Formats: sequence, C-alpha cells, structure tokens
Amino acid sequence: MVLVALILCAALLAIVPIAIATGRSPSGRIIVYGASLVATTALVLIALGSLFAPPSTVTLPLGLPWLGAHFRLDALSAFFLAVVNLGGAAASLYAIGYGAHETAPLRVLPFYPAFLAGMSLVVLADDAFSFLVSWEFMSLTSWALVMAHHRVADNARAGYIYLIMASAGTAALILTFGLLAGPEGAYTFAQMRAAYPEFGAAVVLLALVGAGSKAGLVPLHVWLPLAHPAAPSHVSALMSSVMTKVAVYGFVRIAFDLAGEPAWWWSIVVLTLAGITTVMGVLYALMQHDLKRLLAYHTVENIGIIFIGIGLALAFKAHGMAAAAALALTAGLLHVFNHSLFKSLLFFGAGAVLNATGERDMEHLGGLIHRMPQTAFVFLVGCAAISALPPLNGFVSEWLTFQAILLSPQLPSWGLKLIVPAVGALLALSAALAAACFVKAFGVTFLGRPRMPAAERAHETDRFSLAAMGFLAALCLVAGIVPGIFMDALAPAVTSLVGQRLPIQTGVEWLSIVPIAESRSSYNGLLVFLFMIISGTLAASAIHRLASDRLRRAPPWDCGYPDPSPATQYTADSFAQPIRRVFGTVVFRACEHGEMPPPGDTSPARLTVTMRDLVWDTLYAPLASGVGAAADRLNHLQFLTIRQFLSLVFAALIILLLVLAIWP
Amino acid sequence: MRGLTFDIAHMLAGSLVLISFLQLYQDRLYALLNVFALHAFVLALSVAWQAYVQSAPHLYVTAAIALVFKAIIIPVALHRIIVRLGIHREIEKVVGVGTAMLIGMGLVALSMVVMLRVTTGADPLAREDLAFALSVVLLGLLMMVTRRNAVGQVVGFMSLENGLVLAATGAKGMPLVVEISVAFSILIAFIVIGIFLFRIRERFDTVDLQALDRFRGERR
Amino acid sequence: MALILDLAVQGAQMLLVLLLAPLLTGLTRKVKAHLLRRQGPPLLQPYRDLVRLMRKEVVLAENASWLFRVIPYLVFAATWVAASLVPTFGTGLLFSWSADLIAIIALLASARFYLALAGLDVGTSFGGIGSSREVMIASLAEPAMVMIVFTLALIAGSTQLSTMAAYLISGEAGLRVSLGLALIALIIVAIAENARIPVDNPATHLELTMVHEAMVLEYSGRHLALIDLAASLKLLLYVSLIACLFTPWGMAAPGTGVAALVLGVVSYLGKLAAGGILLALFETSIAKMRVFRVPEFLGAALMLGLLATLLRFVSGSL
Amino acid sequence: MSLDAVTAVLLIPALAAALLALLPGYRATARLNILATLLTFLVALSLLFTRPAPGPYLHVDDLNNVFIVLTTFVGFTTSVFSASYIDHELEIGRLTPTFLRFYHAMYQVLMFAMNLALVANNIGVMWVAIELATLTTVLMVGIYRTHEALEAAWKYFILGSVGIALALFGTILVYMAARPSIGEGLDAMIWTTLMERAASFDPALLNVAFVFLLLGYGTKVGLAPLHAWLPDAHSEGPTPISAVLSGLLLNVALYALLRFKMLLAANPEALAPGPLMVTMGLISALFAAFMLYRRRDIKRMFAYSSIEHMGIITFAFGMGGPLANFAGLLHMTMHSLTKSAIFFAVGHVSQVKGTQRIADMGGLTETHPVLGWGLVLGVVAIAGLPPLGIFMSEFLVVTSTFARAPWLAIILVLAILIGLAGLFLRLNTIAFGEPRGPVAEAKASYVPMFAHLALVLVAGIYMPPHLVAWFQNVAKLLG
Repeated sequence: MVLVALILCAALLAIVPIAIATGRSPSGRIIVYGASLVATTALVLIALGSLFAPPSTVTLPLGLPWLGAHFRLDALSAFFLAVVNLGGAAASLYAIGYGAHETAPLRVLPFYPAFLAGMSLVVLADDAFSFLVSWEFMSLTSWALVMAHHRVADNARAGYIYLIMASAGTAALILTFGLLAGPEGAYTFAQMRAAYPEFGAAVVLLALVGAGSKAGLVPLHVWLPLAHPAAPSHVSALMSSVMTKVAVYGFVRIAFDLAGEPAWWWSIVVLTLAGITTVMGVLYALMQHDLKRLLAYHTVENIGIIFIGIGLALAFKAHGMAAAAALALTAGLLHVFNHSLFKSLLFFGAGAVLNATGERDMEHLGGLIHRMPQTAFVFLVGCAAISALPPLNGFVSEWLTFQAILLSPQLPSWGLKLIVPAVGALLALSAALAAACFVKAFGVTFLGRPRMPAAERAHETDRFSLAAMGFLAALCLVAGIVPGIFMDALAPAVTSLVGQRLPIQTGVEWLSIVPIAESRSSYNGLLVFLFMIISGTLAASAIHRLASDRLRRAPPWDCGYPDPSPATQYTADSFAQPIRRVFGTVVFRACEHGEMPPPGDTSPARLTVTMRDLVWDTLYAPLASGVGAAADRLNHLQFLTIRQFLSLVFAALIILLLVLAIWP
Repeated sequence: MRGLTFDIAHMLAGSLVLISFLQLYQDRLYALLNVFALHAFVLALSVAWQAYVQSAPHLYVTAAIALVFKAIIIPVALHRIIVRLGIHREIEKVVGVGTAMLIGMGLVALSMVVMLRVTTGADPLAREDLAFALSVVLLGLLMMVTRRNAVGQVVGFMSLENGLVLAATGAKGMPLVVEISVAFSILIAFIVIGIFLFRIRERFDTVDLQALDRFRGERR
Repeated sequence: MALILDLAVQGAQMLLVLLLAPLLTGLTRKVKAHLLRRQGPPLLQPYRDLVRLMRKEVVLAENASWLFRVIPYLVFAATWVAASLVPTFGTGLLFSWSADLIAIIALLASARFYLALAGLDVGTSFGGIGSSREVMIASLAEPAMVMIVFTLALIAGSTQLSTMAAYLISGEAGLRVSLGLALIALIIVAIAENARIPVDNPATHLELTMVHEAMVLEYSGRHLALIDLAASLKLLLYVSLIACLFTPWGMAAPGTGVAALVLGVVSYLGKLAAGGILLALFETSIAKMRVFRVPEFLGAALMLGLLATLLRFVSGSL
Repeated sequence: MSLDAVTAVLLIPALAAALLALLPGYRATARLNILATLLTFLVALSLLFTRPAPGPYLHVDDLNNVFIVLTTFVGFTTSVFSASYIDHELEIGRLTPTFLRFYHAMYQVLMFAMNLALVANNIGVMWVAIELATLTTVLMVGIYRTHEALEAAWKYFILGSVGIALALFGTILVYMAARPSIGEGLDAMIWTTLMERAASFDPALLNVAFVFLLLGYGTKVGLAPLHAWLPDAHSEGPTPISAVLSGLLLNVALYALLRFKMLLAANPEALAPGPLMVTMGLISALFAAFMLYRRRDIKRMFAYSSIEHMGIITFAFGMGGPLANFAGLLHMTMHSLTKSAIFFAVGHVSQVKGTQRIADMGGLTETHPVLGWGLVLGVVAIAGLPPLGIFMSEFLVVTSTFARAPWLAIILVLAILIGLAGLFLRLNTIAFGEPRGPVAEAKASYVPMFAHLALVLVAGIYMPPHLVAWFQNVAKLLG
C-alpha cells in the first residue's frame, strides 16, 4: 500500500518538469492542476483503503547511505494522508478555475505539485532523516509559493520571516531526533520506539517548539498571518488548512508514538500554550480588516483547539485513563479533519472575492451577495461551520472537546485540576469570539452595500471554483450530520496511540454519537438537522397559508438623515470596536484617540486607533535588534589594518602556547 | 669534546636570539638592514657548525645558501630599493621600544618553558636548538606586528624564516628537501616582495602600510 | 404503544411551548404596567399583535438580499427546536437524548448568528450598531453559559438535560455552593440573552441604546411576527430552563400516568407565572446600564461560572 | 618514478603551465586550459579504479582518492567557466592580453600545486606544494592591479606566509618527534611510515607540533582569528580564482590538517586535538554568521559563508566519532561543489550587473531567470536546506553531537540559523523585488553551475556505495 502511495508522490513530483515546460501556455495550468487533482484523489482513496489495514512499510535505497529511507503507512499516517490529499484535491479543482488570473504562472505551477508531494511524504516518512527532508522540502516549496508575488514588498518580507521560522522549527526537530536517536544514530522510528528515551521531557518540549512553530502556536505564530495571505489563494488554503495539520501530525507522532510514556506535567505546558493560542488567535483575527489575514489568524485559533484536544489526551494517557485519552484524541483529530474542510472552503471564498474585485481589504467590499450569490451561500456555510453552529461539523468536534474537558476532574494532579477548567473557559470564550469574527467577515464582505466601485463591478467566479467550494460545503454538512462514521474511521489511529478507542458509534441507534459510556450524554446531528428542517417548513407553510404574501420594496429607515452614502455602514473596524474595547485594551494595548476640529471648522474629525502586537514587540523585535547590534559590533573586524590582523594571529599563537605550557 | 661542541652551538643560537632583540630595537631602515645581514651571517655560522657536528655535508650547502642569499644579496638589493624609493627616513614603530623589549622577553621565556617541558626525551642539543628557534620565530613575528613600514615587515618575515632554518638544522638528519624548500621560498618571497614594492611604489608613492590600509575593501 | 405516548408528550410539549410564549411576555408587560401604577395592555395583547403582523404586508428594504427573507424562518426554527428540548412539565422527552444542553446553547448561538447577519444585511448603521453590540454581549454571555453547563454536568454526571433534571428531582444533589453560584450566573445570562432591562430595553426604539431591536429594525409584517415569537420563545426557554434545573419539583417522571402529567403542567404554569412576575419586579427596580458597563456585568457571570466549575473540579462535595 | 596515473596527474598541469606561458592569443589558450584540466580529471578518475602502490614521495589512499577526483573535477568545471568569464573580462578591458598568458599559466601551476599537495606522501613535499599554491593565488588575486586588489594580495601574502612558516615549524617538530623511533633521513618524513609507528612518538612534542600545524594550516583553511585574508582575496581576485580558492584550496589545507589529526589519533597518549578544533570551529562559524549581515559586496559575503562552513567542518572533525567524521568529509565535498557553483553564478551576476555591490543589483529572477534561480538554488543549498546534500552532513553533525554535548550542538545550530538568516536577507534583495541594474542578457555558460548543483542534489538523496565505503573507513581512521 505504501509503495503505491510513494509512486503517486513520485508522480506528483514528475508533474514539476511538465509544469516548467508548459507553464506559460494557458493549457499548462489545466494540465498541472488536472494531473495533481487525479494524483491527490488517488492518494485519498489509498489512504481511506489503508485506514483499517495493518501498517505496511518499505525501505528505499535513498536517504542516509547506511540506513536507507523508510516509509510506513499505518492508521495515523493514513488518516493524515487522507486529510492532506483531500485538501490537495479540493485546492487543485479550485485552482483550475482560479489559476487563470495568475500573473506569474511559472512561479506557481512548478512548486504546487512539489508542495503536495512534500506534505504527503512527511506523513509517510518512517525515519528521522526522510521525515526532516520532506518536512523542510514542504517548507521550501511553500516559501517559493509565498514568494510568487515577490514584487510586493511585504510579500518578500513575509517570505523571509517564514523561511527563518521554518528553519528554526526544523533545527528544533533535528535536536529532537538527535535526542531520540542517541549518539550512535538509531534514526529509524522503529529503533526510536524500541529505545526508551530518558530525556522524554526535552524531546516533547523541542517537538512542541519545532512542530508548534509550523502549526502556529502563539509565541511562534508570527510568520503565519504574514505568509499565508501572501501566497495565491489556493496555496494559502493549502498552507492554512493542510500544512498546519502536517505539523500537528509531526507533534502527535513524536509525543504519542516515539517519546514513550508521557510525564504528567507535559500536558500542562501543551494545554496552557493551546489555551493562550485559541484566545489570542481569535482576538488577532477580530482586529483584522484584510480577509485573508483574518482567516490566517483564525487558523491559529483552530490549531489551539486541536492542541487542547491533544493536551488533554496527553494528560489522560499520563494517568492511564485510556478511554478518556481516546475521547480527547478523537476530538483533536476530528477537529483536524473538520478544520481542513471549512478553512479551505473559506480561503477559496476569499480567493473568489479577490479574483472578482481585486481587493482583499474588507473596508472596500460589501454587497457581494447580490453579485456573487453562489459564492456567498457557500461562504456562509463555511462561516457557520467554523463558528461551531449545530448542524455543521465545527460543532461536533467542539462538543467532543467539551465532553473530554468534563471528564478531567478524575485527574489526580492538582495542576491539571486548575488548568483544565481555565482552558475550558478559554475554549468557550474563543468559540463565541469566533462566531463574532465570522459575522464580521461575512457581514462586512457580502452583506450591506458595496463600499467601493470595485465591489460593484464584481462578478460570479468560474464553475470549477464553485464546484470545489460546493463539494467542501457538502462535506461539512455530511460530517456534521453523521459524525459517527468519521469517528469510527479515527478509531484505529487512536487505538495505536493511546491503546483504547471510543465505543462503536455507527452501532448507536439513530446515528447519534456517545462519547463515553459513563458520561451518558449523546448528540445526534441528523435529528437536530431534521428537527430544524421540519419546524422551518412547518412555520413557512403555516405563514404561507394564513399570513398575507404581499411584499413592497422601499428605502431603508435612515432616521430622517438624507445621506445614503455607503460610508454610513458599519465597517470591519467599527464592528470590532466594542470587542476591542473589552479585550483589546488588555491584549493589544489598544487606545483610540479622536481629534475633533475646533467648533465652526468644517474639517472632518479624525479617530486613530493604535494597537501593538505584544508578541512581536517582546520576543522578535529584541531578537532582531540583538543580532543587528552584534553584527555591527563584529563588523569592525572587517576593517582592521594588516598589522592588527597579524596581532590577532600572534595572540592566537600565544594563547595556545600558554594553554600548552600550563595544562597537560 | 661533546661539551665544547654543545657550548659553541649553544652560543651561536643564543647570539641569534640576541640579534633578533637588536633588530627589534632598530628604528632606522639602514641600521635594520645591517643588523639583519649580521643575523643571517650568524645563522650561516651556526648551520655550518651544526654541519660540522653532525658531519652532514648537505648542511654546508644550506649554510652557503643562507650566507650568500640572506647575508649578502638580499640586504644589498633592499638597500638599492630603499635608495630608489628614497624612504631612508625615520621608521616610526607602532609600539614603543620599551614595551617591545618587554614583550620580547616574555616571548623568549614562553618558548623556553614550552619547548623544554615538551622535549624532555630528546637529546639536549636538539632541545636547546628548538627553544632558541621558537624564540627567534616569535621575535620575528613580534617585529612584523610592531612595524608600520612594508620593508620592516618583510625583514621581520625574513628573520622569522631564519628561525625556521635554525630549527630545521637543529633536527639531525632532516633531509635536504627542507633546506631547499626554505631557500626556495625565500627566493620566491623576495621576488614577489620586490615586484610588489615596485608596484606599490609605482601606484601610490609610498611604502607606508597606512597608505595601503585606506584602500581596504568595502570602506565603512 | 409507549412510543406513541412519548411522541404525544413531545408533540404536546412543542405545542404548549409555542402557545405559552406570547402569554409570558404579555404577563410580564402587564405586571410591569401595574407596578408602574398604570393599566397596561391586556394579557392577550401579544397574540393580537402577532395576528395583526401576520396580515400586514412586508415592507422590504431595497438592498435586502434573499438571506434577509430566509433568516426569520431560520431563527424561529432554531429557537423552537431549542425550546422544545427543555423539559417543562415532564422529564422523559423522546428527543432529549438527541441534543444535550451544549447543543441547545449552540442552537441559540446560531439563531443569534443569523440575526446579527440580518442586521448587517440592509447596510444602514442601526443594523450595524445592533449586531456589533449583540455580538459583544454574546462573546461574554456564551462562555458564562458554558461554564454553568460544566458545573451542572459535573454535579449530575451528564450534559443531557433530562438526566440532569431527573438527578436534581431525586434531591441527591442537596444544597451546594456551586449550584447557588450557577443559579445567579444563569439569571444574569438569561437577562443579557433576552435583552431585558439592565442590558437592553425591550420596549424602547431609541436608536442609540437598543441592541436586539436595532437588528430587527428593518423587519415588518410576517417576518417581524416570526422574530417576535422567536424572542418570546427564547424568554420562555430560559425561564423553563431555570425552573427545570433549580425548582424541578412537580415535574412528571418518564412513563408515569396522565395524572402526573396534568400535575406537571399545573406546576409548570405556576412556575412560569412566578418567573414572569419576578422578572417584571426586577426590571422595574433597576435602570438600564451604559453599553460599556455591560461587559463588567457579564464578566461577573463568567467569573461566577468559572468559580463554580473550579469548585466542582477541586472537591466532590462543594 | 614510473609513469603511472599518480605522476600523470602532476605532469599534465605542469606541462600545460609551461605551454600556456608561451602561447599568445585568447581562444587557443582557453581551450588548451580546458583540455589540460579535462585530461587531469580523466586521469584522476582512472585513479579511482587502479590504485598504484604508495611510493616514497607520492601515494594514494582512501582519503585523498576522493579529494583528487573532486579537485580535478572542480578545476575542470572552473576552467570551462573561466573561459567565458575571461572572454568577457577581455572585452571590458579589465584584463590585458599579456596578463592573460600569465593567468592561464598560473592557473595550471595552481592545479599542479594542489594535486601535488594531495598525493604527497612526504609531509615536507606537502608543505612545499601548499606554499606554492599560496604564492600562485597571491599573484592571481593581485592580477587586476587595482588598489583594492593589491591591498588584498599584500594582506594575503603576509598572513599566508606567516601561516606557512608556522606550519613548517610544526612539520619540523613532527620530524623531531618521529626521529627517535624511525631514525633520521628521508623516511622520517614519509607519512605512511609515520602512521605505522605513530604510537611510539613522544606525545608532548606531537601536541606542540599539532598546535603549530593547526595555526599554520588553519590560516590557509580560514578559521576565525586567522581568516582576515580570505574575504578580501575572494572579492578582489577574478571569480574563477575565488571559486578555486573557496572550493579547493580551503579543502586542501583542511586535508593537510586531517593528515596530522590522523597522526595524533594513532598515538593514544597525545592530547585529543578535539577540543582545540571544536572551539576554533565554533568561533569561526558563529563569527562568520554574524559578519554576513553588514556585507555590501556579494563575493565577500560568500567568502564569509565559506569561513562559516569551514568552521562547521572543523567542528565536525573536532567532535570525532564515525558519524561526525563521515559528516565532515561529506560536508567538505558538498561545500566545495556548492560554493564553486555559487561563485560561478556570482561571477556572471557581477558581469551582467557590472558591479559587485549588492545595493546596485536586484530582481535577478525577473531579469535573468535562469541565472537568478541558479543563484537561489545555490544559496538554498549552502544554507543547508534539505533536498540538497549539505543538510545531510549538518543533520548528522548536530544529531550525533546533541546526544553527547548538548550545549555545543545548540551553539552550532544557532550559528547555522544566524548564517541562514543573513544569507536570505541579502538574497531577498538580489534575486527578488524590483529589478535594479542593467538587464542586458548574460552571454554565460550555465553548464558548470547546474552540473555542480545537480551533483549536490543527487548526493542529498542518494549516495553511491563506493563513496560511502571510502568515507566510512576514513572516518574510522580519523578517530
């Protein structure tokens, strides 16, 4: 099975030269994206096929000479392979239509299939070297894609920061594998599993830094909202919804599979980071008025939710509560799947809006629902799903995470007893804020009146994009209605990691899902959906028969004030102003400063809002200035005279001779 | 007899170190060249004496090369160059004479300590030779560091090479290959320096290294 | 046979909830009027308003999209489903295991989500004011509600409402500090969610102060009827939630005879009336807060909820 | 000495040097130059299969076998590159025809000197060869006769000669240590005999010798306190020479240092040279990484990058152990291939843009796509990003060191990251962004550059078993 998967990855890589050859011609786009669509769908089928099959391994003569490259397709990698390639297939389908507007095709087409292949290879790798090669190959190709529109200054800066953070992450992972492999270099995962690593804590912390920086945990997230919007939309969809999941896979594989028995305090670190990430992510998102940056920041929040699930699973596993650990891990992994669906959908929508209007800034959009009805509907389904509204899939994984939190009072350690409720509160707070954020995103972009002529001239996107978005929306609904199937698909992966699984969901009558026997609570997506449909049609038919159906159009009530200019509408900033006053003053030191013109003067009043990104100011700015200062001080050494260089050599000789004279 | 030969070799090597100190002291170019000539002459004597002691004929060739090239041809050539360049004026050294001497003393002490501690096993003649050779090398280096003038640096480099020749002859049975190579390198070095000096002279009318330093790459 | 009886009970519950909702709103207005020494509209006035609105024509803004016309049905459907899942007179509801308390909160959140979107659709500043303030209030009310659910779930051992009610009826819980805190928090959240006096004035149409009314400013005719009915349904839902969780006596256990059901209905009506009167009393005794003091008010609810959950986490008995 | 492959490797460049010194005209000499280096490369390739017995002066064993092939191969590709480069230099008049003959002759003498240093069995002959190589490169660096070139050449000469003198003193000390057990005369200088009887030498003398050798040959390798000549020599000399300097001469000097490290490894009581090399390696890696940031000249920047990589390699050999040594050897090969490819690209870039100042060049991937992406690939390779070979050696060094000495590994990783950040900071302005500087199409041969990068890419994924076997048993020898 894994060999077939590898062949398909090789096929994806084979598309690269074709892309370079046919890049300029319009047919090139269709060939490349069509071929990657076929390859990724095949990979999805293989992944689904091997979800329940026993793990298959293969060793190729590549990679480290005496070791060879090991690849393995077990339940966990099968699930993530399916998630990666499902996102890839949707993005390829979408790109067939969206790619037509690409200004520099030769900078995007060759790297796109390579990026897909890189991600799939990371999930299949079974030894440290091939894992890191494919991991960094994934970052390299995505860096090239982020640099596709390098003429824009802050894209180049985003690409630069992204590559530095990615390399720092890889360095942390190299150190992790250094610890796991030990001095004699036992690099295959099988050897690592056998050898019991005594520095388990250091391994997990380094893995948290390495994988966390790629996933976007808060202190390490700064590159994500810069890099994701800079890439073309179908690539930023892939990066946000799929690449971050590969990072989650990296952490899960190391923390659960390779690092041996977890200590209880590991989960405290993961949970605190995850809690902060959820709230900070959504608060950042609320303050944005660039649609794609908003979605990128929101990815940070969802990564936090996933890591809450994983942190809880670590805590339960440390205390031997296998059933609860199975529940928490299933919640985390299900949210991986759900998030990859609706985040790709939302990014596709943002791409369609960008194509139609040429604008990313929500302040210049508005009223697109009249001009792009299908995109609006599908985008609405995406927004509802991400805000965890019941019939859709967002709610299911959040519900499971809440159930997992409810099981944690049985944890003996005091630290966890205090942290888990706090994390539960943060999760609830971020869910509510997410709903607010996506009311703003959908409302300001699609509803109301167009604020700029560009929004007025918008037109519906092509059918390929709509097909991709429709497919993902339908999948969101299906995952929301019958979550049992997807939870059972996760069972083999969860059993391999925590040794136990959730009760069989499809067996439960009426397709509802039951987290754990003793919690006796259950949720039935299908019934809730049917209930809403029935009551809705009941009300509609009652009104249709009893009430009058007369309807008249009239100008909206404007309180007698005659100026109908679109500027009177609420903009993204004004919509977020109440929440900014509640949370922003603490988190971003937001302060509003209004200058009123002197009485009688007709010049407009000015309201300026200043916010500071505390993470950047406290962590990255000093780091950058430190390196700059050191570089300046050392730079003088370049301009010494020959005599001074000679005295350097002389001093080195004398020191060494002194060492020899004194020491042995 | 063994005592006498050892004493003479010891005396010659010691005098070589003394002359290196003298070179440090000189602050005019002419005097520096004369002292260097003396330095090379004493080296030739000690090599010849080593040749006699080790009864190794090839060392005589080295002594001859040292005498002819380093004692006679090079100082004369440098004299003519200085005359042509018209720079036989005062050399201002970077480090004062007193401190240079002090550092020189420290260096000799260091080389004594290092060499004697290390070569406990070898025979006394070789140990002495190596210790003196190392101190001559270090003094040569010190001279290069304290000189501002290109010619001064070259002379410092030459005295450093003399130290090497002293060490090489001290090691009994070192095949001739080494001598030729050292001589070979002096020859080439000298020619290159000459070309450079002319070119430097031609280019910007001075031999002072400071003038050269203004053209360091990537001025700040 | 039992299935039909359960279906009947569930159907009765859905109808009962629908009918009683306008009555509760009418009762509150009536009591408030009397407290202010004025006559006030008759008890059945809300029913007449609904019928009147049904017959009037819908005046739609030029800019309103298809979403604007669909949202009333969505809001009504979500609120009605949520209301029909909260046990009123009997605990053994047929569909209670299909959605637990978290699902009910999520249904209310989706209703609020669509209503906020409706506010933004027309493109005037009033809709914007309403939606942004509603969303700010929700961003604090919802986590407080989730914390209350945590507390109750930890006491009753499950998030299913019917199991919670059954456990609380059995009286094993007894008097607990966390239950008290949860009650206060739930009352604060109920007031905020239903746009009652301290948070928002349901009666006024003064643009700058209203929150809920601002979102529905543009609705008229049958759409406005649906939204008003949904609003009163939501009020009924919260009152019956408080009644079912904190004063569960008199509710009919599942599968008991018709007599118990009748007793359940009677006790439920009593509780409803008491709730309405208490709400009217509270509203007349307090003035409306400034918009940006509401976050402290709701912050208190969130802190109480978190404290209650912490107590439950830390020790079994508290 | 029979005319076997080893002597042929030396004879061809010597003859070519003599011939080239006489022939006027550009077209013929350039082609002869390429032919000579090609012949040497083919002979060196034949050495891979038939390996002559070690003679008193010349010998071929596992270690220098690979390096001879590498040196001759890079020499050949550089000569191909220099053909088109010099053609352009002649056009713009920076190089007069009289100096051209001198340039080609010196190129071949340099090749002769490096090959001699690699195959020399006698440590004295090795020293002479390296001295000759230094002197030829000094002359080549000064060939443009601009002020900066002269200053760079003069600085290179002084520092190089001092370094070489120290190395000679070290060689003498080694001879002194070997004399009591092996006896006087020639065979006390033969490396193979030294290796056999290394255990019986006087360890204390060996330590002092190694200190002098480390400082002597270290100057030629460009380790931190002794590096001053390297950046100026690279940026002022003609680019083919920078490529040869950075790609090969540093390797040859480090190869010489390895020879003596083997000697010390064979003698148990001698103090382990490890800590010495580790400290110098770390200092130069960290120092060079920081120096990348404020560079304004593109060739000087890559010179500092060479210092950083030499630091990493010395660190790897300092740590010792089979994994780290294997990584060091691999890194030497990969670095010379990548760095010479980068200098090929940089050569053409500076010709196309007419300047070496980074501020005056920009948007290369827009104006010259092939050259631009070649440079990007080169920088990606040198920064140690995975699909290319250098990542494998850095991976091995860091993982094998982290388990034993965590703090050292962390400092090394820090140096690599800071270096990477500096390089990409400059690459962003050179290869991307608004195009700056002339956009005339470059008449350049990209074949050598992409050949090197292809080799590095292949080595990153698949390593031929023979090469691996050689590296592994040399790694064991290195101790």
